[in-house]
Order: sequence, then C-alpha cells, then structure tokens
Amino acid sequence: MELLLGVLAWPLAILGMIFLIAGAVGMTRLPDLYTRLHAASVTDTGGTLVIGLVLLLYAVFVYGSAMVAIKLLLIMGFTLFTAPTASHVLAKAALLSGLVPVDGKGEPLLESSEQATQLGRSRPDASSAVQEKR
Amino acid sequence: MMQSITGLYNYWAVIILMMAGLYILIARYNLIKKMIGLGVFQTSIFFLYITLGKVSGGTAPILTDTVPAGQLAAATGATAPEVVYSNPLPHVLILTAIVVGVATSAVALALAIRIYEAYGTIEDDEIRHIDLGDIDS
Amino acid sequence: METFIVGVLLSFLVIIAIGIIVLRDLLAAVILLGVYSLIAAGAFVVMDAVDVAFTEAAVGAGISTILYLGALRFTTDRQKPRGHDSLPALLFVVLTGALLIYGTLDMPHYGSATSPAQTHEQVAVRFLEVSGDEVGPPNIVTSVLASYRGYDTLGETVVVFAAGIAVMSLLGLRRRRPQQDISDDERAES
Amino acid sequence: MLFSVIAIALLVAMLLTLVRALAGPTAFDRLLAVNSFGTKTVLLIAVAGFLMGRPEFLDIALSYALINFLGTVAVLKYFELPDPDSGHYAEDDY
Repeated sequence: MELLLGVLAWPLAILGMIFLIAGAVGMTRLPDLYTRLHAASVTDTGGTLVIGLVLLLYAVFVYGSAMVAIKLLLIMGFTLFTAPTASHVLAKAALLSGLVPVDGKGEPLLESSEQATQLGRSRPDASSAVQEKR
Repeated sequence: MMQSITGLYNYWAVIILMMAGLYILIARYNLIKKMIGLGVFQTSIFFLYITLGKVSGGTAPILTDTVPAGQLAAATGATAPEVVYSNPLPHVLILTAIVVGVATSAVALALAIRIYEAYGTIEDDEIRHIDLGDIDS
Repeated sequence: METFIVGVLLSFLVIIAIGIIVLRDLLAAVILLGVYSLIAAGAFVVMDAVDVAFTEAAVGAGISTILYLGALRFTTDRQKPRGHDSLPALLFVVLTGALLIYGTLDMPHYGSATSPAQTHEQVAVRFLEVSGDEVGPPNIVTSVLASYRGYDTLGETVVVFAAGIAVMSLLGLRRRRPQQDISDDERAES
Repeated sequence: MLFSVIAIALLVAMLLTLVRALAGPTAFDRLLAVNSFGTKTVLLIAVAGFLMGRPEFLDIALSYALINFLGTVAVLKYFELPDPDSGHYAEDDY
C-alpha cells in the first residue's frame, strides 16, 4: 500500500515540480508580457493540477477523509477556471493599453501602440483594419 | 550560536520590516506611500505576536478528538503521542488588530482624498508650501 | 521544516519591503503591499494561526488593496520623481533597529514552550484546558474572541462603526468624479 | 519527505516569481507575477497542511484562490477607468 502510493506519488510530484520550476524560470527569462503569460499559465494550471493530484492521493489513501478530498477538488476546479480567465483579462487589458508584443530579438511585432489597442478591441473599426507586420 | 540564530531569526526579520515601514513613513512625502509604510509596519507587529504564540511541535488551537493514527505517523513522519496546541491568545489579539487596522487605514485614505480635492496634491512638502503661501513651489 | 518555510517567507517579506521603499510607482507599491499581505497570511498558516491567516487574507490582501486602489483613483498615482532619501532618517532607523535587535537577544527562542506567555495558568493554559467544556466550540480562538474577551470584540465593532461614519462624513455620499473632470472644472472656474 | 521536497520547489518558484514582480517593467508584468505568486501560495498552504499533519485547513487555501482572482480583476478594473494620459477606450471594449 505504502509502496504503491510512493510509486504513484513521486513521479507525479516530480512532474509537478518540473512544471513549477519551468514556469518560474520562464517568468524571469522571457522577453515580454505576452510570452510571460504563457509561462505563468504552465505553473498556474499544470503545476496546480498535478500537485493537487498528489495531495489528493494522500488525502484519499492515507487520511481517508472525504472532506479534505472535496476541498482539494474544489481548489483544483476553481484554479482551472480562474487562471485562464485571469490570463485572458490581463492580455486584453495590456493590448488595450497599447503594449506592443516583441519577438525574440526585442523587435516590436506591431508598428504602433494604436495597432495593439485595435487588436484588443472586441469589435475593431473597419476603417482602420489592422495589418500585421510580417 | 547556530541555535540562537534560528531561534531569533523571526524577531530580526520582524525588526527589519518594522524599520523599513518606519523609514517609508519618515522619508517619503507622498501621503499614500506613507500609508503603505504604515501597513508594512502593522503587519510586522502581527508577526511579532504570532511568533510569540507558536509552540514548536504544536498544532493550531482547534480541539481534535482524533489523534493521528499510527499509519498516518509513518506516512508523514509526524509523531504526536499527545496533542500540543499553540497559544491562542495572540491570535485573538491580532484578529482584532487586523480589522481595526483596516478601519483606520480607510479613514486615512479618505483624508488623503479630501486633501487632494482641497490642495490638488498629496505630497507633504507641497501642501506645507501652499499653506505657507508660496504657491509656485 | 516548518521553521525553514517561515524563515524563507519572512525573507521574501524583507525583499518586498525594500522593493516598496525603492519603487517610485505608487500602483506598483500597492500591488506589492497586496503580495506582502498574502505572504504574511501564508506564513501565519505555517505558524499555526489559521484564523489570523483567514482574516489577513480576506481583509489585508482583499479589502485593503481595493481601498488603496480606490484612493489612487480619486487622487493621483504619480509620486514625485525626485528622491527624498534623507541620511538622518536612515541613520535614525538603523540605530533604532540595532537597539531593538540588541533587545531581542534575551527573548525566548521561536517555538519555546517554557516562555512566560505559554505557561501563565490564568490565560493560555486555562483557555486551552477548559474552554471546550466552558464555552463549547472546538475552535479556542472563537471561544476567547466571543466569550472570554467579548467586550474587546464589542469595542472593535464600535471602532469599525466609528471609522465608517468618519469616512462617510469626510467623503459624503455624493458621487465622486474621476480626477480628469475635477481638474477640468477647476480650470473652468479660474 | 515528499511534501518537504514539493515545498522547497514551491519556495524556489516563488522566489523567481518575486524577482519578476519587483523588476517587471510594466504594471501588467507585476500583476501577472502577483497572480502567479498567489497560485503558488495556495499550493504552499495546501502542502503545508499535509506537512503539519492537519490537512483540514484547506478551506484557507480555497479562500485564497478566490481572493487572488478577485484582486487581479480589481486591479485590472483600475486600468479600465479613464486615465488622462493613455488613450481613450470605446464603451464596448470590455
């Protein structure tokens, strides 16, 4: 029983830790907000779900407590819904405020911050249709 | 020596935080920044109290009937023949202090808004200049 | 391990406090204050103060951040660019800190079970031993807050009520206008 | 042992996120770092509950997850409000 738990839990925990550290390193090293959003999502959804699963194994098989398992499932489900929502709202607000995405060399991908604002609009003006710089 | 470092580290960190808050209060002229410094100071005091209430090996002061089973102790490494609780009294005092602290900071922020409406600035020194009469500072 | 986690979280708090001192952007300082409260609440959980952690997270990190944001909206989020770092203030703060650190050398160590705060029979020990039978709820903090120190809690409620009245009398109930409108109106008046 | 290792990994990840929260050039970067930091705090509290052998305090972690999300949305609401300097937004932008 104990051995089985260890065999199941350790690989999951290591996977979760890889998600955590990878997301955090990406957060410090990536060039701009939009790429960092991607790195943060890895931690927020992947890391939380996998480590939550490890805790769930312990809650069910060691503590045998249904309440703890339900709370863990609530946390995991809630994170699964809110983390992408927060990322979306953040990216949209950043676009609307005119933050221009950059590529790996630090070159801006759009010509002006007005274009970024236009990209963020839910109904872009037909007159000033955005052309992406190739 | 090593033991006194780990044993007193919490107090030292609390003192550094307190002094950081005090420095913001003294050296920053912006009223809202001063409030933020006060918030830093306040939270460090909470830490001091909670540090005093902690008993090592203790658990949160919520009564349990279920002493951890043997299987549990083997799995988590926690061995608790009888339950030790941390001191609940500092928790009660700090619970009150947090709520009162937010109430006072709400009043202070309302004062800052009124000052901004009356003077057009929330910088301490500019307000003093306006009060003394040399507007063009 | 718990002591280690608390130590690391406290170090994070020190880093954030220094960041708040250095940063000139008020909005950044408010966001950092929110993280500060969040980390403090996390450390409270590890230090067994679960009720305090709950309150600190809801009130400290939630409500007070929103209060600060509201204040920034009705004033200005720009701090003056020039620095105000004064040497006398720094000297005073360092001196006071050194004195306080000298004072901690005689304090009971973290987690000590024999310190006077832990062993006083009329207070902590009594609450722990008899509150389950005398008052009832398994959460001792609730028992002390609502029963043994009930007047204290009543006083707290009075303070919050007074603060609410003070805020209302300062700001009134009329609708605030954003900062741009105010400066336009003032320009029109002058 | 397992929980200690996860807790240390979480603390390392929190430190790296904190660096971004302090260094981030725009307010959005800080906000992203703070949001991510909050998620890690939720995990740390959950793991600490198991580490201390009393996992019934998970509802604190649950309330943290709620407050973290609400805080992020509240700060973004601040950006939504009209600001004299940075462009003007149409009504249906949000």
